[in-house]
Amino acid sequence: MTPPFILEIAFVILILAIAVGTLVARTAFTAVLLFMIYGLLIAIAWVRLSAVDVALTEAAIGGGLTGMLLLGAVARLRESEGSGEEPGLPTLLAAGTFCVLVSAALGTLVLSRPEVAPSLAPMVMDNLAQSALGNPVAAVLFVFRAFDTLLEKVVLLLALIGVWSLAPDRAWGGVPGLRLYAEPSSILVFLAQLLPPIGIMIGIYMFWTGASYPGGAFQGGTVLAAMWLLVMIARLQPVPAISLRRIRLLLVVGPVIFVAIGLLGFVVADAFLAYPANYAKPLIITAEATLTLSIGVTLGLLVAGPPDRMLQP
Amino acid sequence: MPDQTTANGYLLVLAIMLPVIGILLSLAAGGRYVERIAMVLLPVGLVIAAAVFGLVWRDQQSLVYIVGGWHPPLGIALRADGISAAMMLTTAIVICATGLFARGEFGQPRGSPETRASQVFWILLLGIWSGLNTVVLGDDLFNLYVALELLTFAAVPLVSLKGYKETIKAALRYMLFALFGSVLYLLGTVLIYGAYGTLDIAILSSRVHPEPVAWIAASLMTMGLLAKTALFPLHLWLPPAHAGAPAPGSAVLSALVVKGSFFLIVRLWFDAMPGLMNFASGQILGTLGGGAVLFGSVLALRQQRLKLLIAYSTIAQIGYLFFIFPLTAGNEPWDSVAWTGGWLQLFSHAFAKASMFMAAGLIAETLGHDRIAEFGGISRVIPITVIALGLAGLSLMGVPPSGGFVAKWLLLLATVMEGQWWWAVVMLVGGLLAGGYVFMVLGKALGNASAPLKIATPVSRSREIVALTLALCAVLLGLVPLQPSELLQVGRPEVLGVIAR
Amino acid sequence: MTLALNIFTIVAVSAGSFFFMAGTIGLLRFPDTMTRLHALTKVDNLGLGLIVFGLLPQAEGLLAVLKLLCVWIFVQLSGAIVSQLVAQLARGDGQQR
Amino acid sequence: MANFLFGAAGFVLAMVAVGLLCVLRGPSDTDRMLSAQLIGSGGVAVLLLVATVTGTPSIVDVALMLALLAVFAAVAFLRDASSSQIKPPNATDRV
Amino acid sequence: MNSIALFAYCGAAMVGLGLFGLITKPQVLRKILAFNVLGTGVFLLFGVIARRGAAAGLPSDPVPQALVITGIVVAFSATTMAVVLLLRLYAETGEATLDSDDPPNAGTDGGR
Repeated sequence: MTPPFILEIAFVILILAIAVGTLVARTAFTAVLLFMIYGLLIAIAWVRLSAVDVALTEAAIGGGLTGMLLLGAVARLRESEGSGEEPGLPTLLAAGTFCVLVSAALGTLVLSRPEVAPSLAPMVMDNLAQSALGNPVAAVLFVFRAFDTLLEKVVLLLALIGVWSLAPDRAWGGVPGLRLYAEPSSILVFLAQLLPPIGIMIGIYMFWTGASYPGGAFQGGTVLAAMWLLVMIARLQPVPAISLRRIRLLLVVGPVIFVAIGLLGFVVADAFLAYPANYAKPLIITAEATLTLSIGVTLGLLVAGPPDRMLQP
Repeated sequence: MPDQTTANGYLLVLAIMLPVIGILLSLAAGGRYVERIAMVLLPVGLVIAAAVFGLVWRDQQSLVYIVGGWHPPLGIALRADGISAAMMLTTAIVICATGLFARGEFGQPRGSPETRASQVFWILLLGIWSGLNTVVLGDDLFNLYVALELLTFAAVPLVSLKGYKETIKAALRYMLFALFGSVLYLLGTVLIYGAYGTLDIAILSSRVHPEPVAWIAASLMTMGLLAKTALFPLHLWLPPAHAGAPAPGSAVLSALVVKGSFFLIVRLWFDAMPGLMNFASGQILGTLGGGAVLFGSVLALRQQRLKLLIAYSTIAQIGYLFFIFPLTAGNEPWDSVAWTGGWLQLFSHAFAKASMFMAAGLIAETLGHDRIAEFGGISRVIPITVIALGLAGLSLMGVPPSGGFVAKWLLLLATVMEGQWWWAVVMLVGGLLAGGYVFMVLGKALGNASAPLKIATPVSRSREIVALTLALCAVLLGLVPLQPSELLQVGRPEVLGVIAR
Repeated sequence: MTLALNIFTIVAVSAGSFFFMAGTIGLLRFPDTMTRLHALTKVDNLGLGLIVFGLLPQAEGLLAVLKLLCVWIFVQLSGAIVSQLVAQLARGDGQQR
Repeated sequence: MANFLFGAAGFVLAMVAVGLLCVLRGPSDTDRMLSAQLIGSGGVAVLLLVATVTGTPSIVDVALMLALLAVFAAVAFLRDASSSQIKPPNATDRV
Repeated sequence: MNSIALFAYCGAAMVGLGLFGLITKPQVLRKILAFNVLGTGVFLLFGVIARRGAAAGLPSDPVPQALVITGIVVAFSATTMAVVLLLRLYAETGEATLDSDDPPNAGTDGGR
């Protein structure tokens, strides 16, 4: 056993301890806080697994947006999470047995094929030059399996529609009930002025570097969403009504352009979502740039929640 | 030799992208345009589905499309075989009918500001359509996962569209069951990729062998999909969810959405892992189905409210579908009567159940409630609706002439041929119970009013006709010949008999 | 030269780690929120700061150096903000009125 | 050098584990938040060390992301802490 | 036992923990957290498979990585939707659990 490995054992134990803590913590607040730390450690775990693209995504989502969403939820539940009725001992035992069995099966199965692990990595690398991208993960997301990515954007928009659908009838088209600072202190205002320009630069950097190095539209969009939420809760920018035409256009511009480029493939590149050889890179960058924007707006509005009032404060 | 894109394969892409384009345009345009966009796209989608159905039938050959020109295992393929083509057409018909029916409920009057339900409903309807088309056409397990999520994210808000607290609770419970289901499905997908290095169903069918990893993956995925299909004993979420949605929503949820995950179970066991199907696994799935038939029917009999009764009947009718698994043993499962019978049950139930929920919605609008005991005299007021309810009920019971009859007859025949009489007993009891609850409703509806009926809201004749048309579709399915259908066998791999041995 | 830089790295990172320990112990042992806040800022300022400075000689290229500095600035910022706001909260007068 | 940096990463990680105890102990939510903040800084430090050891500059991007969003999470926490302890001036703002 | 195996066990244990929480915890918020623990467990297992498939000069198979990124997006969307449903339920009923099972009487006023 090498020292780094002992370190990793300790790290894994830490992760599992936090996972347990999340489930058994006494108050909802502690549980959520532990969950945020959990997200941070999972990001480190992805780094250890040499999946930096995933680490970036997990850091952006798990460390930032999920935390904000859940903290907001806890504040609204006002600690009256309710204890509920714990299920009886037989149920607990049955569920426990089931879960232990699943874990044991997974633990043995994932490692049961040590000879030659199947992998699509060689095939990705063979076709990487043709994909016009340098980052293999981005090539899978935007070229080889672009169809998944396109549908995933639709899932994101449908989730937003689902969130909006929970608005009261009278508030439809109104302003999301994002919790704001009642009266932002000067330091918060300072922060909300200073951070977004840097954040937006980082967001653009994430998307731009994503073509060749780890990063991409989703990671960039998440940063944009976080910055937007920051200026909103500091009251530097009003929370927009969801019926605003420009908001709606921002939401769909990325997916629309992606679909349009996909359909263009029918005409100029003999398949849906195929890119013509000489224009692949500019087309993908265009799609990614607009997607970054749309993802940012979608994620921001997802966290902002359903509209709950008509007039802006 | 990998599959190539076939002529007209582009239709498959259009079938999925058309609703997606509709969603994007609706979001951007808003207001009254949302309904109009749906009204334009629904017939176009129906034509596409009919074209795919016609091509598969004519050529007796699957349509395939390689997305982006990247062949599996690196890329994603779409494939329309016999069952997907039939499923696509059924979906398109039910969705279009639902669209026509819903105009009365979610139409946006000229000049009024946009309202929540009317905006959301049409977008969700398109979302469900796109999700279902992807589910039946997808040939990649992860692509199918995204499709399943698309379906869930469109279905859950439909449940809570009315915004009452009961429906919120039902939607939340549905959401949690659905998440449980999709995670288990994804877990199985992960194991499969780890063991076989691909997620493409066509490639998997020749790589998967009966071994622990395949068994565990298949069990996890099946369990997840069962939760989404609401098969007994994972059905708890369904009755409040389907009964609480607005009538057109219930129609789509009960007729189509639960079938999406069932379709994937069939894909999994017959297409992706054909070597795994054996007597024991078939018996287990069949037993759960049998439990659903008995349990759902008995509970349906005890309901006092029409929508809940129909929802419990859905649980029972889903149970029949699972008799496909024990009854199609042998080398060429799709050559058997049970294969055809099972699918006919799915299609006829889709039409009948959509029709019943619409009829229930119309009755509830007319009376202002849906308490069965107070239905007396309703047949004089809305006779067409009651006829639709009756015809659809006949199909559920399996009385000739109806699609339900042919389906159940073929399944019964299969029990005799396979010598598995126990399923026949369950089916007969289920049929009797279905007769019980259908006649309970019809008896009240055809009876006289104890007091003069108070009409809450008059309903339009055209909506009644939509419900009747769907019921007639269910009945007309009874005209198909009583033998294994050739269409439903299109695209079944011929080598499969060898592997299954 | 390399040796000197390496020694610098080792010294700075060790010192940074020490402040991490000091801060953590402070968080554990100090009696009230205000003093714990003090412990936290020590970690953010000195702990992470020293580690960042220790790693600077090992960074390759200007962009890498810039990114490292950015990380430090962000953590400084969040430390400062949290301190200010938490202090207001802990004093009990809440937001500025 | 690599072993030393690894050791430092391990040490900081151990401090993170101790910080976790502080999260569990509290006693007030603000104390818990402070501990979480400390853990955040620790995580960033670990990532920077690992990035240097393994010579993977893109890991610094992960640290950058975490640091940026840590500010964001802190603001979110204080928003909720302040609104639950202090009545807002006009209640109509947050329904 | 190596580092890959270690993370495989970690992922497997997280799946078990998450499943247990999702099934047994009565509070919806905890169920949502458990779902996320479960989800990250599944993703981590996929990451292990990707790492194990390192080839062609890549430290990790990029296909599972891309799928995990898509999965994280979907899981986040699911979390927001579940949280918003929970908050609405709480606003309507003051409950944040699902166990008090009043008989389903959805659509009390009929079909509309």
